[in-house]
Amino acid sequence: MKAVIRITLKNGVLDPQGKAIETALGQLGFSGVDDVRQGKLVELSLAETDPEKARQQLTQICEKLLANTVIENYDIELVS
Amino acid sequence: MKAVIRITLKNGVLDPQGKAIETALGQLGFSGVDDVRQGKLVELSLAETDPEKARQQLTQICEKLLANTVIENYDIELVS
Amino acid sequence: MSVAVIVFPGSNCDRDVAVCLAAALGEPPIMAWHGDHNLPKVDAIILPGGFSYGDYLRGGAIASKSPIMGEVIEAANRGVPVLGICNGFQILTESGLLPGVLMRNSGLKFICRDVALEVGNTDNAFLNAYQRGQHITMPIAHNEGNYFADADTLQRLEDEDRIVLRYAGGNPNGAQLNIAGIRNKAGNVIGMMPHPERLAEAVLGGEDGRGVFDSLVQTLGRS
Amino acid sequence: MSTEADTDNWKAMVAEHGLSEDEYDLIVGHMGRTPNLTELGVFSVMWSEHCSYKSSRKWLGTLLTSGDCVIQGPGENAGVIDIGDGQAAIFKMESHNHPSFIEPYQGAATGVGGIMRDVFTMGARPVANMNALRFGSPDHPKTRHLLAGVVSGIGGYGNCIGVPTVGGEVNFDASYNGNILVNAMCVGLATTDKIFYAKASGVGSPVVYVGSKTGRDGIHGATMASAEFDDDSDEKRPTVQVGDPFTEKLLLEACLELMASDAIIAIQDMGAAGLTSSSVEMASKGEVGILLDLDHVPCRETAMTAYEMLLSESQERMLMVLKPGRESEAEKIFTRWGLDFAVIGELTDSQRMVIKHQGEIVADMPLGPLADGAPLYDRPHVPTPPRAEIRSDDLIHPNSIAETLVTMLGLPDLASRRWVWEQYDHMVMGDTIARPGGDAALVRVHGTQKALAIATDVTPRYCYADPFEGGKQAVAETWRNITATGAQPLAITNCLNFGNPQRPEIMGQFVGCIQGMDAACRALNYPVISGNVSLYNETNGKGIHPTPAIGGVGLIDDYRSAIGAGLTEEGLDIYLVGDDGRHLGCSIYLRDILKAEDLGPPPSVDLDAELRNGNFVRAAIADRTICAAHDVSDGGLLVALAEMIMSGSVGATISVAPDAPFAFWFGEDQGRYLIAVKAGSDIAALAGKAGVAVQKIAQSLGRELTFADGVSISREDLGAQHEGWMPDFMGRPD
Ligand SMILES: Nc1ncnc2c1ncn2[C@@H]1O[C@H](COP(=O)(O)OP(=O)(O)O)[C@@H](O)[C@H]1O
Ligand SMILES: [Mg+2]
Repeated sequence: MKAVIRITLKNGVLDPQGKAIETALGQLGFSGVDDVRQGKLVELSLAETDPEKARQQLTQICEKLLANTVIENYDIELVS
Repeated sequence: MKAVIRITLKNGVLDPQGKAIETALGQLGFSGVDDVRQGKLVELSLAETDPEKARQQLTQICEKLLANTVIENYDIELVS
Repeated sequence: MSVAVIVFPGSNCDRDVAVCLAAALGEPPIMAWHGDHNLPKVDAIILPGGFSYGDYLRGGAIASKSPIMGEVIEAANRGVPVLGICNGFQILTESGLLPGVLMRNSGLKFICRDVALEVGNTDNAFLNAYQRGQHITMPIAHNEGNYFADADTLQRLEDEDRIVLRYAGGNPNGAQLNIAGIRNKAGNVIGMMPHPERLAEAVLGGEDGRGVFDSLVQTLGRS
Repeated sequence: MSTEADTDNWKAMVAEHGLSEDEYDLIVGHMGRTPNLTELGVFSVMWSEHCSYKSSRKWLGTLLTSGDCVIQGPGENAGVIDIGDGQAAIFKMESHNHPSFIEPYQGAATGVGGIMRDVFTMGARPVANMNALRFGSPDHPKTRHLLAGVVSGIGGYGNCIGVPTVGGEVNFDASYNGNILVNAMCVGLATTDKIFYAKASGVGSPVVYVGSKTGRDGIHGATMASAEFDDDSDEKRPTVQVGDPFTEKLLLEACLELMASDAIIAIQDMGAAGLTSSSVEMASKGEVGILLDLDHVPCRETAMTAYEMLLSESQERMLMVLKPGRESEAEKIFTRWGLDFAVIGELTDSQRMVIKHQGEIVADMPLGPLADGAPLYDRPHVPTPPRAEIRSDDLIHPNSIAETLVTMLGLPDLASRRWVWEQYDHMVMGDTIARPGGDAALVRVHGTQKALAIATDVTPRYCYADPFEGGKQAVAETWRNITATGAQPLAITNCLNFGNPQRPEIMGQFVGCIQGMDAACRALNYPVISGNVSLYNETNGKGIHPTPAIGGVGLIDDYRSAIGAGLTEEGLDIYLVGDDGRHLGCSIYLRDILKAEDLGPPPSVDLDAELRNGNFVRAAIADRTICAAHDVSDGGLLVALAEMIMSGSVGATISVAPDAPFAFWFGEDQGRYLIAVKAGSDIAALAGKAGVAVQKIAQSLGRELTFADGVSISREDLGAQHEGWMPDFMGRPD
């Protein structure tokens, strides 16, 4: 079973990278780009085949390691 | 118009961060986790409302700045 | 004889390089601001280390798109010697002046320490004071120094004798072929992860880095 | 407050703001009416322990804060000392303990960012950072994670901004399991005629906001820093600030650029309690009033309330008062650096802080009471009971000194910190003469022959056993570390980390440490010029070891005469300077090798001998009699000798076979140094004249440490043990 996990900064948490990208895009002449936020993507395979159990395991993985839940949210997508 | 861009490492490019996550997960007792790859996620808003044009603009943005196409692939998703 | 040091927002070794250049050249270099569209006519260009644009997105990525880089690329194509140190090396790969990329260190940690290096091709403006095969020490200080390129590119770098510095006492960051520095095909553009400007004075722990600045003086003096 | 329920709600609100009922009544008295929520918020942060020092101020006032070199003592953003030639060193240390426990990377990073702003707000370019770190026991499940996060956060910020992190300390102890300590110090350089202060003046002068935009970051950080943790703290996870070192670098350059002109009247960074404390401090110091219109504050988020804007702790922001008419010149600079610039108010003559938002006055408070009206507490304190002496004869020692040494070199509190400082850029700026790993770091004053020597120290287990002696020792150890390089110690900063001051035994620790520090400062003519207090470092009623971290700064006129600790030459005579008192109490040997339950009293510091020995060593370094020197601290004499061997290139052969050898080699008596001198030097005669005890104990030789009985250990084996522990520990699975 494959999964994609998206880790994004919580609303209201400063995102210096997003800000820098936004400024750079402006300087490169791309207009109309706003609210740039940068996050992380983690793709992985699981031996687990039961979607319910897989989701449980992934939730634990996110809480324990992948996401810093003080400032980040995560979102789990099972892709196959 | 909002968009999400996923930037992932090309196949065959070594991913030390993915590997580190994999090792850490093993150490934390999560078994059966494999092929961990870490990528980037960029969310943004565009003033452009035409999906076709938006996609064109985003492709340019990715080629010019967001992705280093020597090692990275990108994937554009328009979400609204 | 005039040398430009390009200053990006977040460059932080610009002064250190300028100090070494001033000592070697006998006059201070021109400090050129990233936002400028016209670079004065200079005999050599140095892109210093640091965290241009905070190293956000990828080290060197945003800086490589700044206005002055158009001028740097043009000068490089005209044959002006260009040296990128650390973040400057990253900017050179991001701008396409040098092949490959500098990825996150394999140990996933910032590393600051002296490393042993072996000098390769010295037929260029920044290394001709050294001998091929010479072992020298210079400090590294980076998060992203893990040189990566596809197999063909690596083969080409080897075949064309374009590897100018290799790690010689253990590979600190996972770089392929122990690459610490490379040059372009023409030989006028050099990128290196180590910081020669940090070990160019005995009181700071060694003088092995001074050769880079002495090389430049010799070259410019000759031409 | 119409109904009883409203009254109860309001009472709860007051309590939630960390104010006692008495304090609240005082506020109402000052206001002459019930404050509104915004005003309550402003009062609560200004009157928090963090901003008002209400429990500590009485005792801080007793410290020695003046001296020949002092240009500015405590009370400004950072202290300032004169280092000659019209140059000044500006420095301070500050804690970021609570945020770092909750989010180690960002907590530590923003701690570094904050202390650097304190220094450059005074007109100094930061030239060196230090960090004093305490973590829980190595076995505690969180220790590794916290240590890894803190170290990469410190590096992440300092490396990016391009200021070298040149030293610090790391300790482990179970008392920090639930309350780690992250104390960051910054040292900057300025010219004495270009120092900027926070005192505002000139009614009508514009109040200007520069730097990053304001978001809802860390609202109530200041009150959080003054509260105890309980088991729920993990879950509460208050908003943590995220640092942006890139923006700080731009802010630094922009501020220094503007400071080169004479447009600034006063400047103050927005640290804890953000806009509130910066504006209150500037206006109250100048005894003027201030009017702010929040509609002009650059905001990152929409619909921010006045309460949120005033209390936000968003990072990388500064507040300035400019000379009228100089706004556009300043704006040009900040805009060029890509930073926000906004005139958000002006000085008035009202001695009040008046806040407008969306056309209405939302707060109107008297400045005097806000800044200085918090009640000063003379909290009850009881002294720590003295402990009985420990006698070496009563202990059962291991068999082999050599094997014990090897074990000790790999103990968590003695092992090399290379794993830590290799993650810090310690060479950027091109002036680091003595890198981390030695006694004090040496940083050249750019473009001169002078160098600053910087060290941080405290031995919390000593402070816990005897706060007075521990306080003395912390100050003396920095003095000693600086002296060992050849530099003259000049002044200190400090960061006083303690538990809950409302408990008399904790307050007793605080008082004892302060008194001990002060005794040492006076004896060594080594004043305190800045500092910070972090209280309530406790979890479930258990406090940390008292930890008054000291950051000392010294000066050497010619860096070429500075020396290191490493033995680099054969045939040198190695002398112990100071007495061989054999004090085992509170030693690492007793705690970690003998695993003694009762550690006894710490070594006491004889301040007269300290001064005599140190001055002797410094003078002998200056006249080039001494080739290498190292102070004797944690682990005792033999550990110090091993460190001289490991950091150099040759070994040593020991020439003494003392009685009570374990106490001789591992006792932690104070005021001592190991020095290496050329064979046949007249050091013994010189010492005799100066009334300093010296004794030859070894000679530099070969590649081993060899004992008098012929047993030897190679440099490689010593080094492997010393360097091995930390990478191994950090690489172990959780
Ligand atoms: N957190 C840290 N950051 C940087 N350097 C550190 C840190 N901890 C320890 N060091 C360095 O390691 C060396 C040994 O530290 P320590 O044992 O505390 O020294 P001392 O006993 O001389 O005070 C010193 O040079 C110190 O600066
Ligand atoms: Mg020391």
